[in-house]
Amino acid sequence: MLHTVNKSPFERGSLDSCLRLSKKGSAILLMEDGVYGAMSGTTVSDIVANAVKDNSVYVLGPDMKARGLAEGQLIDGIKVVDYAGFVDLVANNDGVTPWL
Amino acid sequence: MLHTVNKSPFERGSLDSCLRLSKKGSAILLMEDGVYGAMSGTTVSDIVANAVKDNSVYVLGPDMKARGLAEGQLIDGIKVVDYAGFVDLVANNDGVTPWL
Amino acid sequence: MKFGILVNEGPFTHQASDSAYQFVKAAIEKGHEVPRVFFYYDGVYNANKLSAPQADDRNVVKRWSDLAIEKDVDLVVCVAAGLRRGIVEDNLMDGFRISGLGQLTEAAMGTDRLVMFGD
Amino acid sequence: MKFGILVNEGPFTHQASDSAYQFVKAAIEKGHEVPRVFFYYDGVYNANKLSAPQADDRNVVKRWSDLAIEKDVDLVVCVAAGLRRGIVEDNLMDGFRISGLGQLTEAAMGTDRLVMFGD
Amino acid sequence: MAEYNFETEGVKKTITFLNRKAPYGTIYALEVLESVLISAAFEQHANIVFVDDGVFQIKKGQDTADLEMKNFLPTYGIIEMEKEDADEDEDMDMNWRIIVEKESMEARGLTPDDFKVTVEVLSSAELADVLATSDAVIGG
Amino acid sequence: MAEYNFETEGVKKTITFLNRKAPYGTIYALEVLESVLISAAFEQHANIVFVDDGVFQIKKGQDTADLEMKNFLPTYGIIEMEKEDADEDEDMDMNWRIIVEKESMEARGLTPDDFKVTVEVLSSAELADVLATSDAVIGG
Repeated sequence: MLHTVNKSPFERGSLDSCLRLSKKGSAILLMEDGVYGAMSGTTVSDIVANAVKDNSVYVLGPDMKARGLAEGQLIDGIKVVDYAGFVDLVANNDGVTPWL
Repeated sequence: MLHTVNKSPFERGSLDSCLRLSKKGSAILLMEDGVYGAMSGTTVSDIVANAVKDNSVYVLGPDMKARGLAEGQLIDGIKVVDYAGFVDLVANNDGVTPWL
Repeated sequence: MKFGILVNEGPFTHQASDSAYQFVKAAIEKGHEVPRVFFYYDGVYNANKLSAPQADDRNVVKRWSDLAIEKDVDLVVCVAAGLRRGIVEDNLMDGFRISGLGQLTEAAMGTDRLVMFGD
Repeated sequence: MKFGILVNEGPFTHQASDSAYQFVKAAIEKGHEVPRVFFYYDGVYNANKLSAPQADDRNVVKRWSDLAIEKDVDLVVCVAAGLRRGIVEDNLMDGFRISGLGQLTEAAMGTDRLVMFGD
Repeated sequence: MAEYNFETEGVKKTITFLNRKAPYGTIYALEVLESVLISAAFEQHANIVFVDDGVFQIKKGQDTADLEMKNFLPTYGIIEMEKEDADEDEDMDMNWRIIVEKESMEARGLTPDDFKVTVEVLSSAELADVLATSDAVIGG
Repeated sequence: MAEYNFETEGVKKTITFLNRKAPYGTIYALEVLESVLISAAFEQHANIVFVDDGVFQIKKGQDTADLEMKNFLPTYGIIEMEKEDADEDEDMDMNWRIIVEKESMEARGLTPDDFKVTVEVLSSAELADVLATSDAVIGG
């Protein structure tokens, strides 16, 4: 199952709910304002770094670039994908759960 | 200054931001989905009960009723107002800061 | 006292427009003056005269229009926000008019309180 | 593979419609099929042909319309959500059609993946 | 651009409706119900799930008269009836579940008695299994 | 229904624009800028405040080309210029402040160097004073 999270983890509970209600080994894509969750050095970085241990965490590159976030700021283990990579994630997982 | 909070404190940071950025002695009105913050027995009740000590906290009655919340469930010290009371709060404070 | 009102969300999806309407009605009933309601962002959709809600639901667009006409409230739709979203003279409900953002600044300057409703 | 798409927010205010468009474009480029995009809730505003964004901004409504025509994507606006919000045949952009919610269920049933974009 | 015709004959999927938003502040709670009901016309399996503030959608005693807004609550009664009809009709292959997440419910000081409809209360881990085995998930 | 004419001659107010939302996920960041700029035409005092995810609005290096969305960032440069013009022009009674809340900035791992415009960094308590003395607050 692919889980998509499009909300900032500083303002909304979407990422928390996603992590609570996804099984270990899930694919999680941070997109739109959700990409802020991929940054190191913030108050939510530890939660996301922990999630990386048990899941495959991705971040949508075009959304990062739009918001001025550099790949050097990413939490270790998070993979950057473009829209083509997003499409592959949808195709290669057996469904999509949106955490909007 | 009257502060209006219309977001659920379970899902959004609006109430936290309001409490952090309002001066002691402010008037705070919980309205729309913000009324859930007025309920006792929840994970956010302590924060709101604390806010009641330093501020005048109000909740919009019609929004409570719509959501099936009873006055008996309210945190002590929170006052219920209707729209006429909301109007009075706006008139009697020297401005309105919206936490939307 | 004079209140200016800012509505930033459209009808139905968010409660903002409902809350603003109930507030304006209560303010006028208490003898206050509400010279202007300014519709910004998705708030411009409140002026879409093609809106036709189900019979068992409130008609948000018509309700604003009636209030404007009966209580002489100046309902202003932001021209830039409206153009972007396709709210223009062609589909503008009676009782609304389209104008610039300066009308919001004026409402902030010329009233005792500005009250904002949004998401 | 076949993808069904659900868009729940209007243009400009939320990124959902942009994200959905970029996803659909990428999916088609990769050889997948996107037979239907269903517009629900405020998503119906994506079909408002009166939308006229500034020259330096993208034209969300026209972009969907072009995609539908060029790539043969079935763009369906929910009739009930549209009526409530005033998106009807009168202001419907080319390339969109209005139909019932059953068309969403069908898209969930008849595709390999349903991908939702919203707020 | 042309109308697309899906082959849905004999297709049976499990659609999960993931309700995470409070009622009235936004309309999502109401409009998603319409999509739940329509899936019954296609005899699809459905999980109607209430998580986070979505659990407030089915709180008893909602009275919207003062707001002049449409009350969402009666529609949940219709959904419960649809479910009961499907459960009782042996010729009907349609399995509906109405599920509340325990953690969300408890964080908000609610118990199953607070709800307008009869619900299954599942732990986060149990609900994660339900989501993982859904064919399509529609959030609201 | 009729156009209302406000008496604004000689009126000088302090309008606070309270920006709390991240850019691009929603349009609020962009459209509020238009209302900030128009207030300059009326020579009003303004506090342009960035709190919560609003601090991301002025993060350097935004590049929206891949998204085909309008880049919000250049407009902040215009606002900074308007402020500088007003500061330098002794005949102009218009005081603008561009303010970031320290707590919001630090929680997001940002420093003043990350911002496109020069900002005043205020503590929550200091910012509470600014809000409390505003004549009107417009959230975005």
